Amino acid sequence: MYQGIRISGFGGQGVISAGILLAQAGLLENKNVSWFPAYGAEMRGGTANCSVVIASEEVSSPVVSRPDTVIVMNEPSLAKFEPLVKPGGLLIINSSLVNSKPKRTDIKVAYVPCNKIAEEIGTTKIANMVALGAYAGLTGALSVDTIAKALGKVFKRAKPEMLELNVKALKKGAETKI
Amino acid sequence: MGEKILMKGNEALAEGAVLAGCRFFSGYPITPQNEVPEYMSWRLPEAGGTFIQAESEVSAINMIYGAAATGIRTMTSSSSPGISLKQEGISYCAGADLPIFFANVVRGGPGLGNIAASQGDYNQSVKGGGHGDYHTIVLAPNSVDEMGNFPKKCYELAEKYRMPSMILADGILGQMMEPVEFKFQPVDPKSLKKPEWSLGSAEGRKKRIVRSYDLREGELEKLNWIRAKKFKEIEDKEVLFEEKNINDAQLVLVAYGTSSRIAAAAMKMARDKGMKVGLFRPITLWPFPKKQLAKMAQRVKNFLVVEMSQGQFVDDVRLAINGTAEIDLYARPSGIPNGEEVFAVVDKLYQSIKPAIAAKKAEKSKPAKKAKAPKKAKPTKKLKPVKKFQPVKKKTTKIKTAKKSTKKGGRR
Amino acid sequence: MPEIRVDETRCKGCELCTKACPKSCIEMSDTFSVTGYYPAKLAKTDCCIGCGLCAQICPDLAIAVWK
Amino acid sequence: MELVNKKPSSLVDIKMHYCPGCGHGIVHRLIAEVMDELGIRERTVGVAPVGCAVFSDDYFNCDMIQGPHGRGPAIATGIKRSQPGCIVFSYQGDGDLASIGMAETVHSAARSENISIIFINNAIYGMTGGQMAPTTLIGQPATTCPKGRDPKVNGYPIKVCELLSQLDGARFLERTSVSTAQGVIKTKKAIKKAFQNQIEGKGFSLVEILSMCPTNWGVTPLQGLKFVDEKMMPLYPLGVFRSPEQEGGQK
Repeated sequence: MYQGIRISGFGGQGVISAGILLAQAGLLENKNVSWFPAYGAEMRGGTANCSVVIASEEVSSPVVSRPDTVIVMNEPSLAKFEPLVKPGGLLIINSSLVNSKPKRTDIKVAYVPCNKIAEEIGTTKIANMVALGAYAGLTGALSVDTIAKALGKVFKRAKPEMLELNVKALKKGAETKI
Repeated sequence: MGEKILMKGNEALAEGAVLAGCRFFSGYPITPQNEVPEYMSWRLPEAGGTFIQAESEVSAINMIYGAAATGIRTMTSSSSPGISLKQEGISYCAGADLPIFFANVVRGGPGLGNIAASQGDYNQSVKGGGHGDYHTIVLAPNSVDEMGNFPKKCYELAEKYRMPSMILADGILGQMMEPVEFKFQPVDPKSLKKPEWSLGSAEGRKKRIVRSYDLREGELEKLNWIRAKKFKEIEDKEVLFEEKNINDAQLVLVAYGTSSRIAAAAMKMARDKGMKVGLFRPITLWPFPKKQLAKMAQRVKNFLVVEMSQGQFVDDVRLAINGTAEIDLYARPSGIPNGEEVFAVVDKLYQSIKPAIAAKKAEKSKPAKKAKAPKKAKPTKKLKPVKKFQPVKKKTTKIKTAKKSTKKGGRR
Repeated sequence: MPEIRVDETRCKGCELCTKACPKSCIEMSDTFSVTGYYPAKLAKTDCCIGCGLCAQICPDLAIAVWK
Repeated sequence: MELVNKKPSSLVDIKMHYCPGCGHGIVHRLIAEVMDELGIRERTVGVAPVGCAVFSDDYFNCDMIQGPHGRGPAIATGIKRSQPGCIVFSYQGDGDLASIGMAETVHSAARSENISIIFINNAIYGMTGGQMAPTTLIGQPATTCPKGRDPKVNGYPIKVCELLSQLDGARFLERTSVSTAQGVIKTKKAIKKAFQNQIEGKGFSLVEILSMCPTNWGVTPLQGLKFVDEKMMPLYPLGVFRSPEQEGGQK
């Protein structure tokens, strides 16, 4: 099993922490994992993205150049990352903020209104969790329960209510169908 | 011990140093190593140690010079431009035979360069670094786990030989998160014996001097000969390296640090296609695993060096192999290659050496028959003539300079 | 009547202009621009006196003052 | 109707990379306006620092050089002494100027180099991600003093204008702020004075500008304005600390 993932969006949309969460969840399932952020000026106000690898074998390169799955949370990310998805791979689009449609026909595309769903649950801050839930549901690479468990490890100082909202968002996202 | 924790490379490096007994850190912010001082700023006081954000790298390394002279385990870290600033002080520590430990989380250069990962500081690290006739022990981790476990090794080597030791990492190793398992018992600094040269209170003993000069006629040369002998001993005893799929390999990739991870990805793709490709990774860059490579070159006749610099590391490989095998270079000076592009080079190279491999096999089974060998082939054993190693071959050069626009921007 | 025109591609939604405006004419849009920020806008008619203080404090040269 | 505030031609008309509510953009515009008004764009050379404003070499529409961290005043000295007809300014942040570059700052002032230094004091390291600066306030948290600056551990903030005012070579020192529109207007006057002094050969000028860094302070841009006014100003009072007119005198 090998899953290379890229997550991209505006700084503040939680793409960096979503990536860490995936890696932590992978570790909880005794997988080999790595997480690598795009770091620097772009993380201040601009777009941010990170690479995550979850694999049963040793992780060789931590920089994912041909991701199996790409999650785009905003418009500019679609243009940047759509071309990278492996043929046959999965592209998850936050359709609340992304109006354009991907051009490629050799990949699977899931439209998830992450911000809208998150807002209905309580706060748009958890739009990233909806996307992660969709990822878990569509790929089966990780279970929502493990990601929920990882939440406590990654956000050590988060309030229980907030964690609960996160789990709700994950579960709602996992209902996504293509 | 035991538990696997998800950590950033820089944090693992800092925690590893603290667990190894470091109780003094001075540093200065520079991307991509900022997590080290940030982590130390709360972790060291918690462990009863001292953290100082110095006003500059020059100051930071001299704080280390002072603290290390008192015989405690210290650490400083920086990234390329900052390490350059520290070289004066590192040379002073080498001149004073002080065991210091520092880390360079390399970024693109020269100058301010950029903040992306690079291996451009290879020569600076393995050839001494500062002015004067000395070496630094250089360990090159290729995972967060090694980032966490190597500081202890660095302290032990530095103290055993009384000289600077360093970890040569890069922006990827510093910024990425992976599980780390600290595979040693935390070192209690109190359990470490104070060295016989350390400064402190001179009560009841003769005064001691820590200095890096000796102006007496002929004395410095004597001292440098003692160091030279020590360096020789280290080259004999302290070499570390890793091999993968070497036994049947016809082509061996040689890479260190992050490059070795990428080379491993390319190797895997090649193996999946049935190519006999192996990987050799020096872990100590100084001392360099010369003998191991030389020995391997008696059997393996093709090497491909992968490095994130213009061709610095390849020089050491060439020196080790000393003309007994062919060495190709795939270089990305301040660029980060991916497994696919390295595999493309491997594939091309492997196809080109295939006839030679086949011929060699044929020759082995029928030693009498002379194969369609190129002109200079010796009538006996080796079919493929041993050429003098050449600089970068055209075919690889082309690939290396293709595409890749490094994005402008980043923290400095 | 003076007015300000906000360049939505430059505005980063920092709101500094809303504080600088002596007449409190400026508010933030509730839809975000292509760059992902909620840009400033002249919210009230017959309000702007063209003093230009908003443009003084704007860090992004996003405000053009017309008189 | 007529456009009242034309963009200065001394600033390249591109989007700047600074975070929302950052003061750099304001000061960049002011320097450019001053260059326009004094008609010196074509003979000005600027020195870009290391830090967030490293990219200012892209933004100012005059000759620019970018040098090592903290060495701006030394680079400016080299340019000015070899090309005395040029107007030379060095643009620096607090880490660049008051930490690693303190020696260059003090000695260029001591030599009374005929240069203008624009010093942005936002009490934090921006580009590297919010570490403690030499101007970080007591109690103010930063990523290398997460519990707040403790004088016992981290020492006291450095007041650059006050410190330099002890030097005979420092001819013009003024501290201003860009946290209000009125402060911005005053800052422009100070920057203009610093450039005029240089044109008139009066020696070393430095303008210290209290500015916002909401991202690394962890506040909203509007709260950033408040932080400057309420937290920074009591420690860093605004005013003229030295001027060529009151030779040798102090505020």
